[in-house]
Amino acid sequence: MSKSNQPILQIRNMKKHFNLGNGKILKAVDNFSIEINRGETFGLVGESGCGKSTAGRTIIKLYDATEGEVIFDGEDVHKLKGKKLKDFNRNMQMVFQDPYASLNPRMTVGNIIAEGIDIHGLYKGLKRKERVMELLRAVGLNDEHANRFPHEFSGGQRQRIGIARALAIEPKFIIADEPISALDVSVQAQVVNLFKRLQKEMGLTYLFIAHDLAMVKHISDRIGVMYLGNLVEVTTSDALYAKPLHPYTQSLLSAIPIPDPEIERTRERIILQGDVPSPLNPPSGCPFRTRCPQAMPQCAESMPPSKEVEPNHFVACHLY
Amino acid sequence: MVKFILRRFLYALITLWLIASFTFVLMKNLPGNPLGEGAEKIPKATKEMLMKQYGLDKPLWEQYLTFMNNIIHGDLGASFQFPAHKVTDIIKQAFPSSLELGLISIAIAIVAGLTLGIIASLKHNKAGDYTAMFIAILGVSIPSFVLGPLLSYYIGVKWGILPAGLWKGPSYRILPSIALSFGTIAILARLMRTSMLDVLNQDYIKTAKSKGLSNFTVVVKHTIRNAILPVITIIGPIFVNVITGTLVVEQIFGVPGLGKHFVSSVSSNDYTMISGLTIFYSSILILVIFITDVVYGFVDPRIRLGKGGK
Amino acid sequence: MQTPNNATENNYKFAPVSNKSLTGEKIVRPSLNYWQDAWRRLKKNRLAMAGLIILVALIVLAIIVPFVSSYDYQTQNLKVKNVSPSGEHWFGTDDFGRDVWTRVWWGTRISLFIGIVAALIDLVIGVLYGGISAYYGGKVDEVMQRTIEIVYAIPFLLIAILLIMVIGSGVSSIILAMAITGWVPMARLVRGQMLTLKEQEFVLASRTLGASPMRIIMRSLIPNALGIIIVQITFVVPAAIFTEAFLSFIGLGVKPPLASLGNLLSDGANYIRLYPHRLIFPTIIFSLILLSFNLLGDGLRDALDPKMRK
Amino acid sequence: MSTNNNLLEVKDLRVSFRTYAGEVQAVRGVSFSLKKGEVLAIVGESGCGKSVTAQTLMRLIPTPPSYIKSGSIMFDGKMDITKLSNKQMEKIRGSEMGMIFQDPMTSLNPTMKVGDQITEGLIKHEGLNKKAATEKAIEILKLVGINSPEGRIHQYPHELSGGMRQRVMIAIALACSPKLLIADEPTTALDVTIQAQIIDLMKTISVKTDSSIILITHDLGVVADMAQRVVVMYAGKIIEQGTVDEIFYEPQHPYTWGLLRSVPRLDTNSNEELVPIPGTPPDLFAPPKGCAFAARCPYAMNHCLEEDPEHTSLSETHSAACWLLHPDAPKVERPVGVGGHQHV
Amino acid sequence: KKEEPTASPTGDTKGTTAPAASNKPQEIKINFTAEPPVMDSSKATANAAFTFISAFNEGLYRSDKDGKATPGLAKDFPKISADGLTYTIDIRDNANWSDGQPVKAQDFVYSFKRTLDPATKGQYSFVVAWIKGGEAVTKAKTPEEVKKAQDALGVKAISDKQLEIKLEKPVTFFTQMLAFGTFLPQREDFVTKAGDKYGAEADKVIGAGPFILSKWDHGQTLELVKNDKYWDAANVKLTKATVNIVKDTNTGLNLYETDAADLAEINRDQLKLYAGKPDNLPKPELTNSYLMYQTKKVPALANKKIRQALGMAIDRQAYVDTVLANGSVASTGLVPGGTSDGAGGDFRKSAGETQPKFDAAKAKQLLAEGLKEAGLTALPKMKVNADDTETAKKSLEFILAQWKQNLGYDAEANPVPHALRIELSSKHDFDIVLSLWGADYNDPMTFLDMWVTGGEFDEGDYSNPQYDTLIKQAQTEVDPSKRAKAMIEAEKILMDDQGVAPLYFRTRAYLKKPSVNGLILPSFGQEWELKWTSIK
Ligand SMILES: Nc1ncnc2c1ncn2[C@@H]1O[C@H](COP(=O)(O)OP(=O)(O)OP(=O)(O)O)[C@@H](O)[C@H]1O
Ligand SMILES: Nc1ncnc2c1ncn2[C@@H]1O[C@H](COP(=O)(O)OP(=O)(O)OP(=O)(O)O)[C@@H](O)[C@H]1O
Ligand SMILES: [Mg+2]
Ligand SMILES: [Mg+2]
Repeated sequence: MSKSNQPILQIRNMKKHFNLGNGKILKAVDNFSIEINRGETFGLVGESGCGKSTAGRTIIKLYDATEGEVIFDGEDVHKLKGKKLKDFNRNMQMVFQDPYASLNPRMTVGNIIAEGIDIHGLYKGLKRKERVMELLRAVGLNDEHANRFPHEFSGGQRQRIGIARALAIEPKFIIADEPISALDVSVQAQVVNLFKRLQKEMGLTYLFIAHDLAMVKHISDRIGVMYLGNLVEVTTSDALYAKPLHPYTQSLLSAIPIPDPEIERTRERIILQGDVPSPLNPPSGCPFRTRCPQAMPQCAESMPPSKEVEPNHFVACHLY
Repeated sequence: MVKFILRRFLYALITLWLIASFTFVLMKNLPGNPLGEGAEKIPKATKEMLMKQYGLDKPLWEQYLTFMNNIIHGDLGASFQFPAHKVTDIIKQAFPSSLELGLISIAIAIVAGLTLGIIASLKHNKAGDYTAMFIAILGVSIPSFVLGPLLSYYIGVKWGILPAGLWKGPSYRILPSIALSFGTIAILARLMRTSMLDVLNQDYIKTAKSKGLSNFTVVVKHTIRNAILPVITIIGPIFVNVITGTLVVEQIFGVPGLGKHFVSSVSSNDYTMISGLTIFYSSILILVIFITDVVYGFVDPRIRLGKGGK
Repeated sequence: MQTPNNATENNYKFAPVSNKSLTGEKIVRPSLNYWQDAWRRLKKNRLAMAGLIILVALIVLAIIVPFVSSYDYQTQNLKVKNVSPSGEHWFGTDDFGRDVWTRVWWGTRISLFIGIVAALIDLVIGVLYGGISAYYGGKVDEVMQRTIEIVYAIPFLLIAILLIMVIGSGVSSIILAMAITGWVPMARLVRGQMLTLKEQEFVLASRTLGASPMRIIMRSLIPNALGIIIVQITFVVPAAIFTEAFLSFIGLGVKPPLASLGNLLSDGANYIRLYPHRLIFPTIIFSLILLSFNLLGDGLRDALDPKMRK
Repeated sequence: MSTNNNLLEVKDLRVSFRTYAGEVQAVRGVSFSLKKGEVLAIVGESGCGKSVTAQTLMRLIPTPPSYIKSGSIMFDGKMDITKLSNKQMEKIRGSEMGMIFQDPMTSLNPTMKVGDQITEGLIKHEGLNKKAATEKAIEILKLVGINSPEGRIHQYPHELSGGMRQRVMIAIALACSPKLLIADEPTTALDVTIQAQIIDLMKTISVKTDSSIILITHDLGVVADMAQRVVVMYAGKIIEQGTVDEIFYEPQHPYTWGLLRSVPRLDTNSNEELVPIPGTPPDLFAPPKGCAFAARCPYAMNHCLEEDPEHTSLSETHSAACWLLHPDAPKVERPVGVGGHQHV
Repeated sequence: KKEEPTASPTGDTKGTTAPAASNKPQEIKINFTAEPPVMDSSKATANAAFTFISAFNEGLYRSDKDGKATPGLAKDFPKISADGLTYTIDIRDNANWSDGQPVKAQDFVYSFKRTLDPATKGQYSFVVAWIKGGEAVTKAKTPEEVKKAQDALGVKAISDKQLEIKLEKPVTFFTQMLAFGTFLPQREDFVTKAGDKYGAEADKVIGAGPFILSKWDHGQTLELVKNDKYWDAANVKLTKATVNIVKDTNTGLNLYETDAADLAEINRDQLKLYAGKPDNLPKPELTNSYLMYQTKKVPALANKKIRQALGMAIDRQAYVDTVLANGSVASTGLVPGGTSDGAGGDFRKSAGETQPKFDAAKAKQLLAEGLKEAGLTALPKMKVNADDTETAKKSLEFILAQWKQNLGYDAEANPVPHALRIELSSKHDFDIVLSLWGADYNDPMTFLDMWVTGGEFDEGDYSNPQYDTLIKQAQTEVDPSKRAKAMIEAEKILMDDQGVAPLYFRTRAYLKKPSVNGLILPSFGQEWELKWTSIK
C-alpha cells in the first residue's frame, strides 16, 4: 500500500548517448531526473531535437539507457526480464507522433488494436472482438471501422486508433510522444479531450511530450522544459506560465503567438538569436548560454545543477 | 574524406585477398590438368619437369603462398595456353579493346538511356512515356547475341553501311558498341525515369518554377542533376557488367578483346589465366565501385561534406 | 440571398437536423486493402496489363503445348530437316527435323523453370540475409554487409563459368551459379527496406506491446516489404532467363537434347540467312517473356510503390 | 472595395484533380481579393485547398493531373493568370510574385549552392550578370538577417539550419522584389523560437518592401500576429472572410467558432474544456450536396444538408457563408469564449 | 595428335606454280579462327602455329599441292643410305635468313637438339626422337645428361652446307617429315637473344621462308609480307597477307561477303549458300572422328557384339549430312582417305571398306545377342563424353537419337570442356567418348599405333594380341608394301572388333575468292600454304 504513495515513475539521472561511429557520441539525453506521481500528467516540452522522444523511448525501454535509473512501480525498468518485462509492457504504453507511420498499413484496424491483446493472450474469439469494439467506441469510432485499413482514416482518427491500441492492454502509464503535433488544430482538441477523459475514467498517468507549450500547459499538471538533452526547468504548469524562471522558458513563452490580434499588437517579444546548437557539438557549460540574453562568463564553465528555487519549482540556471 | 578513402581501401584489399583465395581454391578443384591439353605426347620426365616449373608439385599451402606473393607483386603468372606470355601481358594486350568497346557502349547507353528516361518522366503516363519505356524494355528483351548477328548481317552485309566485323578504325566500333549497349540502355532508362519522377515531385522543383525559370532550365539544372545521382551509383556495377559481358559481342564481331579468354582459359584449364582474370576483373569491379563512391560523394554535396547522407 | 416565401417550408428548412448521428466519422470510399488497391492501380496501367496477359498466355502455352503436341522435343526425323513453317510444323523444323513449335515451348518451360527457381532461391537467401542483417543490426550487420561486398565484387560471369566448369553444365549448375551471386541485390534491397521499417513507429508500437522478434518480423516487417520484394522478383526472373541464354550462347547451357530458349536462340543465330524461322520464333517468345516480365515489373513498381501513390 | 487598389482578384476559382478514382474537387469556387501592401491570411484545416489555391495563383500545380475548371485570377489589374501562356507565366513568376514553401528542408535544391539558387531568378528576370547578381544576393541575404552572407552563398542547403534555410527561401522569393509574396505555411516546420524569428522577419519585410503577402497557415496565433485580413477555408470553399478583428472578435460561421474554440490559449485558464470540431472534413472526391460543414456542425439545419449557402455580407470587409445568417434562421448565440475581447 | 575441336589442313586443286602475275595488288586477307600460340618450331603443336612458321620459315623440304615434299632449303632430295638410316642433305647456297645471314647446316642441328631438350618442353619432340639417340635426350634428367645425350645425337653438320641425319630405325616417309614444321631450322643466336619471348612476338621470330611475319597484334591481326631474301623470291607473287582472327564463322562469312576477307572457313549449312559456286573450297583432312569405348570399366562394352551393335546403329551418312554438312566423309574404316599407305598408294583405297555398314536391324540383333553373352538384360545407362562445342554437342544429339531410334537405347549426353574431356580420357575415366584424331604425319601408323595393348592413347583399354603383332610387324618392316599390308590387316581386325567406332573423315569447308590462285589447304599440319599464291 505504501506503493501508491510513491511516485509511479522515478527517473534518476537518466542519460542516453548514441554512438554514431567514428568516435562521435551524440548526447541526446544528458541530465534527466524527474518523478511522476500516480494519476498526474507530466508535460515535457522543448524544441525539435532536444531529446524529448529519446527520453520517452528510453523510459519505455525502446532504448537502453546509457546511465541512470528508471524506476517504475518500484522496479528498475532496465533490469527487467521475462515475465516481469511482459508485465511492464502491459503497464506502460506509448502513443506515437506520426499518425501515418504508427499504424501498420497491412493490418486492419481491428487487428492493430487487438495486437496487445493477442501478444498478452488476454482475450480470444468473440471476447476479443467485443473488446475491440468496446475500445473503438471508447475513442469515438464505430464498430464497422474494425475491418478497415489505416490508410482509409484521417489523421485524427488514426491517432485515436493508436490510443485504442495502447489502451487495449489496460496500462497504468502512457507516454504520449507528440500525439497531436501532426494533427489539425480542430482535431487536436478531439484527441486532447479524449486523453483527459480516459485519464479520469481509468486513473491513468501520462507523460505528455509536445512542443506546443499552450497545449502542454492545457493538459499537464506539471511541466518539464528541455533544452539540448537537459531538463532546464520543472514545475507546475501554472507556475511555469506565471513565473518562468529559466531564461529559455521565458523566451519560449514569449515566442508563442496568441490567437488574439489585440494582444499580439501590443506584445513585447524576446526573440532569441541564432539556432539550437547541434547536440553533437554542444556548447560547454550551460547549453543555452550561446543564445541566452543573460549569459554570464560562469555559464561557459559549468553546467548549472538543478535547484529547487521555489517549492516544487526546479531550475538549472546560474542566475539562481 | 581521407579516413573514408583509407577505410574503403582497406576493405578493398581484404575483399581482393578473399577473392584471390577463393579463386585459388576453386582452381585447385577444377577438374583436369593444365598440362592435359595437347600434352599427351610429352614424355613423363618432361611432364614432371613442367609440374616442377609451375610449382604444381609443391604442397598446397606453399603453392598458395607463392600465388599470393606473386599477386602482391602484380604477377599473375604465366599462361599455360600461351607459354611465352604472362597473364598480365595478355590482359594488357586484350583488355584495351574490351575496355574501349565497353566504354563506347556505356557512353551510348548513358546518352540513349538517360534521354529515354527523361522523356518518359516528362511525359509521365502519356504516350511518350509508354513509347520510351517500351523501347527501353525492348532493349533488355533482345539479347546481344541475337542482335549482334542481325546488325552484322543486315547493316554490315546486306546494306553495307558499316563494317560487318573486325576492329580497325572508328567505323568498326559502331555496330559492336550498339549491340552491347542495348540492355544497358534499358536499365538506365528505367532507373532514370523513376529517379526523375521522384525528383519532379520534390518541393524544390516547385521552388525553381516559382522563380520563373523556364521548364527547360528547371529540367536541366534542377531535375536532371539531382535525378542522376542515384544513377551514378549503379554506373559502377553496370560498367563491370558491360566489360565482362563483352565476350559475346567480341566473338560475334571479331573484336580482339579479353572476353574470349574467359571461356578458352577455362576450357583449356589455364589455371593462371582463370585466376588472373578473376582477380583482374574483381579488382576492376572494386576499383570502379570505389570510384563511383568517391564520385558520388563529389557530385552530392551532402556526402562530400560528410554530413547527412548515410 | 434568396428570400423564402413559405413559412412552413422555412420551418422545416431551418429546423435543426434531428438525427445527430452525422458525426462525420463515416468513410465514403470503398474499403480496399493494399493489394486490392494495387491491383486497381495496376489495372489502369495498360502496358503492365498487356505484360500480365502475355505472360499468363505464355505460361499456359508452355505448360500445355508439350502435352498436346504430336511431336516431342527430341525425336529426330531426318526426312524433314529445316523445313519452313507450315500447317504440319507451325514453327518449322530444325536441322534434325524436330518440330520447332514443340521445342520452343519446351524451351520456354525450361527457361521459365530456371527463372522461377532462381527467383525462389533469390527470395529465400536474399530475404533471409537482408532481413537478418537489418533486424539484428550492429556487428552482425557490419559483418554481413562486408560479406555482401565481397560477393558483389566477384564478376558474376566468371563465377558462373568457373562453377559450371567445376560441376558440369546443366540446369542445376546454372541455377546454382545464379544462386551464388544472384541474391545480392535482393539482400540489399530487403535490408534497406527493413532498416527503414524497423524504425517506423508502428514497429516501435509492437515492441512496446511486448511483441517477440518473430512476431515483428512476420507481422510487421515482411508484409510491408513484400511489395518491393515482389517487384524485385519480377526483375529477377527475366534476368535469370537472360543469364541462362547468355551461358547457352557461350556453350554452357542445358545439356542436349533438352532445349532452353537460350540454346534455341544461340543455335538459331547461326541460321539467320538460311532458316530464319529457327531464330525468329524463339526470339519472339524469348523477347515476349522478358518484355512481359519487365512491363509487369515496372507496372507493379508503380502500383506498389507508396511514393507513386497519390 | 475599390478594384484598382487590388493587386489580386480571384473570382469563382475552381480547381480539380483527375485521379484514377475520379475527380477530386480541391478548390470549389473561391473568390477573394488582395490589396496592395496587405497581409492576407488563409486558414483552414488540412486538405481544405489552401495550398492548391496558392499554387494555382502561380500556376504551379502540375497539369495534369490538376486543371482549372473555371474562374479568373486578375493580377495587378491587367492580366488574368488563368489565361496566360506558359512563357508569360515564367515572366511573372519570381519577378511579380514569389513563393515560400512550408518545408525549408525539402524546398531547396540539395545539390546547388545557396547563392546560385538566389541568383538564378535575378539573372533571369533582371538580366544581371553573374557578378552583379551575386552582389544582389548578398544584399538580400543581409536583408533576411543572415550574418556574413558572403560565406553563406557558397554553402549548400544541408549546411544551414532550418531557420536559415527558411530565410534563404524568403530571400529567393524576395530576390526580384515581387509585388506579391505567397507564403505557404512558412513556419509550420520550424521550432517556436525560430518561428518567432521568421514571423518577425516577414513582418519587417512586408513593411520595408511594401509587398502584399498571402500567408497560409493553420496557426491562429500566427494569423493574429501578422495578418490584416483573414480568409477561412473549408472543403475547398471560403466560408468566412474579414479583417483580423472581425474574424477573431466577431466570427459568424460555426466553423470559425470551432476553430477558435479548439485551441487552448497560453494566457487563459487551462481548466476550460477545449471544444473540438467533431468528425472529419468531407472527402473532396465526393463533396456533399449542401453545406460541406453541415455534417460536423452543431447547429446544422435541414436546409444545410440540401443547399449550399451563399456568402452573406456583414460589413464592407466581412462576409460569411452560413444559413444561420439567413433572416429566417433561428438566432444562435455565439458560444462563450469565442469572439469578443479577452481580458487578461 | 588429338584434334582440337575446330582448327586443322589441304589443297587448292589448281596448280602449285604461280601463273603470270596480274597487275592486281598481290595482297590477300584471310580469316583465321584461332590465335596461334607460340610460333617456335620446337614448341609448336597447333596447326595455327605451324601455318605461320611454315610461311616465314622453311624446312629442307616443302610440301606441294599434293602434299609431296619438294626441295626447300635443301638443294635436292636426300641421299639415303641403303639401310634407310642415314640421310645426307645439301643446303642451297642461296638459302638465307630474312636478315641476310646464310642458312647453315648447324642451324638444323641446333634446332633438332633444342627440340629434344626436355627443358624446351617440345611436345612434338617424339618425331625428332626418331633420330638416333633422340629418345635418350628426351629422357635425360639433368642438364649434364642432356648435354651428353645431345652430343651423341645422330645429326651433324658435315659442313656449313651439308647435313647428315642418322635414324634409329628406318622411317619410310622421313623425307616428307622433313617438311614438317618441327624440323625447321633455328638460329641459335636469335633464339638465345629472344629468350623467353622467342616465338611470341613478330620481332621475336626469324625464318628463311617466303614471307616475313611483319606484325602480330595478339588476338587481332597478323601480317605476312614477302621476304625478298628468300631463295625462291622470284616465284613468290604475294606481297602481303593480312590474317584477321575471327572466331565466329558467321562473322567470317559476313566479312567474306563484304570483301573484308578473301579466304574464310565456314561451317555446315552456310555451305549451302555457296553450293556450286567457284568460291567453294573443301579442305579434306587427315583427321578422323570416332567413338571410343571403355572396354575395361564398362562390362557391357567389353562385349564385341554390343560394340558392333552400337557402331552399326549409327547412320554415318546421315550423320555427315545432318550434323556436319561440310563435305566430311562418312568413315569406311579408321584411317582417313588421303592417307598415304607408304607404298605409293592411298591407304583407304587399298584397304577398302573395313568398317561394318550401317544396319539397324542387324544392330538390334547383335545387341540382343551381345546382351545375352554378357549376361545382361539391358544396356546400362552410359554417358557419352564429348567436347562442349556446337558440333560436338550436335553429334551427341545425333548419335543418341540414332541409338534411341535404332536400338531403343537411351544414353546420356555429357558435353564437357575440351581439356576436361582429354583429362577424363587420359584417366580412362569414361564410358564412351567422342574423339577426334588428326595425323601427325602422313602415314597410317599415326592412326593405328595408338590402339596397341597398353598404348598411351589406348584409353579405351582395347586389346587384341593379333592386332599388336601386326602393328609391331609393320613398325619394323622395311618393305613398304609388306608394311602396308600388315597395317591393312590390323585395321580390319580393329574394325571388326569395333574397339573404336569411326564416324567420319573430316573435311572443312572454306570459301576462297575466285581471284585467288595457287592457295593450298594442306590435309594436315597446317591451315593453308601461301608460297605459290597469287591474285589474278
Ligand atoms: N536512433 C538514433 N541514433 C542516433 N541519433 C539519434 C537517434 N534518435 C535520435 N537521435 C538524435 O538525438 C537527438 C534527440 O532526438 P529526439 O528525437 O529525441 O528529439 P525530439 O526532442 O523528440 O525532437 P522532435 O521534436 O523533432 O521529435 C537528435 O539530435 C537526434 O538526431
Ligand atoms: N496531386 C494531387 N492529386 C490529387 N489530389 C490532390 C493533389 N494535390 C492535392 N490534392 C487534393 O486537394 C485537396 C486540397 O489540398 P491542399 O494541398 O490544397 O490542402 P491544404 O489546405 O494546403 O492542406 P495542408 O494544410 O495539409 O497543406 C486535398 O483534398 C488533396 O487531397
Ligand atoms: Mg520527437
Ligand atoms: Mg498545404
